[in-house]
Amino acid sequence: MNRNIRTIVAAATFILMIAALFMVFDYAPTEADQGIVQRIFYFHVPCAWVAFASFGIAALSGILYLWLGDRIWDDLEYAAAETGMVFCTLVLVTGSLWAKPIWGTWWTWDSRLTTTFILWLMYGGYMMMRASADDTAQTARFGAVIAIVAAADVPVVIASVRLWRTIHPAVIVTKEGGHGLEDPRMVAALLVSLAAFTALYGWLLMLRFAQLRARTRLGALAREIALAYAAAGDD
Amino acid sequence: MSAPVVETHKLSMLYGQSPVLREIDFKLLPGYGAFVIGGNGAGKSTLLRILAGMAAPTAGGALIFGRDTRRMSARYRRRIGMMAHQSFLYPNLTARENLEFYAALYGLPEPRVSAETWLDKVGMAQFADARVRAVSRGMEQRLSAARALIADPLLVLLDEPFASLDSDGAAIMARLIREALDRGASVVAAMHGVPAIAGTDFQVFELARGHLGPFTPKEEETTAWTGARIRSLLHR
Amino acid sequence: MSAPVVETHKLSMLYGQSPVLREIDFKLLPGYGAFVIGGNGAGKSTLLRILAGMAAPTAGGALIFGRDTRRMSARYRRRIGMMAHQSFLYPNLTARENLEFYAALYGLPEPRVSAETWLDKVGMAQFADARVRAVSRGMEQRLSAARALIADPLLVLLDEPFASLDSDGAAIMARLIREALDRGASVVAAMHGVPAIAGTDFQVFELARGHLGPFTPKEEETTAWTGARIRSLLHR
Amino acid sequence: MSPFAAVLRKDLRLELRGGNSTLSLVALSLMVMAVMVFTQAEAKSHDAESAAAAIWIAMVFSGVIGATRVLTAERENGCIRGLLLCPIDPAGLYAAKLCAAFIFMAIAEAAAMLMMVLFFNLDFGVPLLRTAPILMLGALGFAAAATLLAAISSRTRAGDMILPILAVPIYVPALIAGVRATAAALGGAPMGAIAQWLKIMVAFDILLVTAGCLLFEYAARED
Amino acid sequence: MSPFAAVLRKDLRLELRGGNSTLSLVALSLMVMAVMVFTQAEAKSHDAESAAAAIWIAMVFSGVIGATRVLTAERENGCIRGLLLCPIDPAGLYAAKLCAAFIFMAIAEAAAMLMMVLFFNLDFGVPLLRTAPILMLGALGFAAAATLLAAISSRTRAGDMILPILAVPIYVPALIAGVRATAAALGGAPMGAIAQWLKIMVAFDILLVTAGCLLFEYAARED
Ligand code: HEM
Ligand SMILES: Nc1ncnc2c1ncn2[C@@H]1O[C@H](COP(=O)(O)OP(=O)(O)OP(=O)(O)O)[C@@H](O)[C@H]1O
Ligand SMILES: Nc1ncnc2c1ncn2[C@@H]1O[C@H](COP(=O)(O)OP(=O)(O)OP(=O)(O)O)[C@@H](O)[C@H]1O
Ligand SMILES: [Mg+2]
Ligand SMILES: [Mg+2]
Repeated sequence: MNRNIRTIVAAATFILMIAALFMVFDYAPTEADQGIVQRIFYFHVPCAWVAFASFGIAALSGILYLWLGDRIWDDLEYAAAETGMVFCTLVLVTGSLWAKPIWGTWWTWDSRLTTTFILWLMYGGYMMMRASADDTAQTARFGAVIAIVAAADVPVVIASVRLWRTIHPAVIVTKEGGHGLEDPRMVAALLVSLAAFTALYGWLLMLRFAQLRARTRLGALAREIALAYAAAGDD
Repeated sequence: MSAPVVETHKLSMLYGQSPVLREIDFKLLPGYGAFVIGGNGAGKSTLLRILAGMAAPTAGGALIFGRDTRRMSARYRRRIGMMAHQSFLYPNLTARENLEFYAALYGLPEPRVSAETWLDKVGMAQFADARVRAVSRGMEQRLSAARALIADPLLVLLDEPFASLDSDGAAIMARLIREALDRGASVVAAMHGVPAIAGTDFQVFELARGHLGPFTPKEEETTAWTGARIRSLLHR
Repeated sequence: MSAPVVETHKLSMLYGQSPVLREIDFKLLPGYGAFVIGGNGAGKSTLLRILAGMAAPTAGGALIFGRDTRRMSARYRRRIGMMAHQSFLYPNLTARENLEFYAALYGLPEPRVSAETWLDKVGMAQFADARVRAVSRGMEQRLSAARALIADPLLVLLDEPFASLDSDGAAIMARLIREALDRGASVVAAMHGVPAIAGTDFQVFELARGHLGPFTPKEEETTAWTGARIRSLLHR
Repeated sequence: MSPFAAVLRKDLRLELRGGNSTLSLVALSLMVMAVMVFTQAEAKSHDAESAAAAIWIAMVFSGVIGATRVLTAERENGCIRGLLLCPIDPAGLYAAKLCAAFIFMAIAEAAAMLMMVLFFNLDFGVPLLRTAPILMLGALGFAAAATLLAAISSRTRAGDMILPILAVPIYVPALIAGVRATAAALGGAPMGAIAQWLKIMVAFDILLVTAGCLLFEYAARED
Repeated sequence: MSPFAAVLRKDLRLELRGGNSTLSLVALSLMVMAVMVFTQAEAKSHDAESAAAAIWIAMVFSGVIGATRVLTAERENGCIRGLLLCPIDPAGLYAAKLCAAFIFMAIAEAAAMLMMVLFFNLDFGVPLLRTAPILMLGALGFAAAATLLAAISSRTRAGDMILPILAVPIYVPALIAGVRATAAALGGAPMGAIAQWLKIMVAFDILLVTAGCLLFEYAARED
């Protein structure tokens, strides 16, 4: 069943990616003053948005886990946090790649960059905690708590360009309001690659989630067996 | 007859894969006492921790006053008094301060007064102002008992109450148990084959290989602590 | 006759102003055992701590192998095995790792081997790889005994060795004491009126009001732990 | 006496008993100050910015250690278990712990400010007064985050070290705002100018405190 | 196996048991760096001075935590007493503890160096190499002091928290020297220029280590 869904999503990802590549490198016009580098934009931004969404999902499923106590939510939370981590890393990488030619440095302590880095750190901490503790209900609760609190930074990252003096552009919604993408084809390209990355994300998430589910079920089964033996009376 | 205070259904506990408690079905009525006898590692403390809501069973469940131990609200926790291996006392506070503190947390009207009375009850009045860090082990045990009983709980859980108490201490402890029962409270106490207590309002259970069964006093069990057996061993 | 292993001269200990030990004169010969019986707060642990060199007496002094406990060099500490209220075991190390560690520190040739043998001796082989944090109290007590005895000390100091042990554990403990004595080691053990041990190679002392005197078994003392007395108390 | 009061009173009492946390927090911030100053000995004049930086660094570190302290105090003899057995709601417990941590930090902060004035030879006066509320807001928010997460870190095997990794990033947005505000205030900017920063900090404080009250139960529970 | 080796091995084992501790050390110094940078984000260009400041603060912090961990590990179940009962001379014990703390700090330092390079976008090269010995000297001295003091404080009622108080006055001179030296080295000063600072540090290290070996017995003994 959900294996089929996965294959479908995988196929969709593939097609959309092809489409996105075409749109980004052929269809969309080269930006006037930045030149070819600007095309990173079409990967950079979707990655960021996907990362945000993922962390959001993590936080929500964290809440659900604490509320309902069903391990499925914990698995979803863990999967989402990890996958989000992947895309957040991509944002940092693509951003740095972009920054070098444009700003002449890989990294600067601009507020947008900083807050993004922080976001990345927090979920790094989350994963460290999960790695260092063994897989118990307690660890799951801890994870949920961290995931929920950490999500608080996402809006800050989004707002950072507006809140603080920054060299990091705000195009989609400019400080004056209204978007600053001059050419409609750019918008199209952005939307397509956004769709592509969303599909990719969905696919990865499903994979990881399924894996974690399997692990949890395995654990549950092992417990079942042990309990059965216990009931039978031999160790 | 009144509703049971403690009621477990197929209560099972695993640590990792190794079973400690196996489908224990156990019931305790108000005003009755249960002594759980078992060897080292039998699972007595684990059982008590579960009943106190300090640990969640792997399977099955335990009801305290009809409420599942996994989600006990403050109202239910209020009625339980647990004396564990650890004393839960702050080493850097004095005996009195510790009891006062817990009395306050249990919402007693007069923390100071009840602290005093309980210091008397356990024969520690004289050491009321000694830091817990500086009292002897047996004294700490007595204070730990006072801490557990200070709020007149309706369910008293005692893990090795007689451990490292001298004869007076043991007498006091026994009296406290008696009082609790007379108050209408129920008592579950974990011990090592001692004491073999008769009496209609006591059930004595044996916890072995994860099963809780009726206790069949074997001679060397009941007299384990008396000179007799140990002498024979020392002079085999 | 051979030189005494333990010899105290007017040994006195004050905590603040309150005297715990008063001019204790006490002598113990190689291969002999002494049981120090006393109530809670009598000063047993304090006495043992002094003999182990963990605490300095306020007045008077104690000689171990003719050496003042205040300045015992490694050579002398090597010969002493102390089992205190605290187990001295690292909660995050396994039972085996703990014993191995101490074996190494006591300079035993084969730490791993002696750890194994002692795990067997105290019946903990099965839990060799369990973190000490995760073993039951009685098990920790057994490990603590193994830790104290692993280096075959010539002077064995045991503080409530039988506390929170089940009957098997008590039997093991008694056997270990016996072995130590047979080895020619001397044993000082602190307890609460139990066990009343006869035998030529045992002296039983009573520590009360800071004085160490010969022990006169009173009925309720020796049977404090048996059902008899507690039953009577529970049913008065 | 309410549970909250009881716990708080107990913590403060333990503190006075020689817990010395506050003192050592002061000492820690002293070290930070020293480092900050001596690195820039003749380099450049100690301006408002570096002063602000110094004091906030001091705060973060004292916060991390303070919060850890408040919760490790409960570990001896398994006292935290004893607390959780009591019929008190976790939120109250959290509030008490938060208060204790905040008080420790606040004192440390006060000391740090004094040192700052001396080290960076600023002059006492209105600007300095303006920084006080900023720092208190900062301390509160950080205490809130650190206390909640310390409940976790004090029981994961990674131990004390995982706390800063979790607590600091969560707090950084407010931290940045705070530093900017402090710098501005020290620079003599009027209250209005720093209002926007204060807004951010207040928002964060509210967020973190509520989160703490709601989540502490799950962070502290034993099973 | 010598007692020294046994104790050290045990400490490292416990440390690793603690769950990827090295990783969290890296993260720890990363935090310090981050805080430094954020707080100074727009204050000034990130020059040698602030880099030096950052790395030394990282050191102080990791040092305090490290040394404390090494000795608080001995407090549970009164293990320290068990150790002192063993026929090992306290100097050996101290050496082992010192080693553990030093390793702990050295790892943190190495990580911090890396971070520093990235964060303050310095370029790898001779100046950077020059700082390595300075930092190691610093770490050694601090570990020596902190371990000794942690031995005292881990038994005082203050518990671990008293450590910084004691560590400050003792260590500050070496701290200053180290900070200046690092700043100079990063500034590209030749080895000769920083020699004077190094001398001070070496002197301090020798002093502290010997003091530790001699005094540890009294610091740790019970009665
Ligand atoms: C490592 C460096 C960088 C990081 C961490 C970073 C981070 C982010 C993040 C998180 C977003 C999505 C947030 C949002 O859309 O509100 C974003 C969007 C964007 N980034 Fe970056 N970025 C970096 C470098 C750059 C560079 C060098 C440029 C080009 C000069 C750039 C241009 C953009 C644009 C145009 C957007 C979308 C417009 C908008 O969000 O309003 N970024 N960046
Ligand atoms: N936290 C834990 N993790 C893993 N195993 C545990 C844990 N606590 C207890 N155990 C195991 O469960 C078993 C029962 O432990 P428990 O403390 O309940 O025994 P007990 O009956 O109280 O023994 P004692 O009389 O010595 O106190 C032991 O084998 C112990 O190793
Ligand atoms: N560190 C200390 N500081 C102050 N007083 C102490 C200290 N340790 C023990 N005491 C006091 O000394 C007396 C004897 O203590 P000790 O622990 O030796 O008694 P004990 O015989 O071992 O009792 P128990 O059988 O309960 O262990 C007690 O009154 C105790 O309060
Ligand atoms: Mg037990
Ligand atoms: Mg004692």
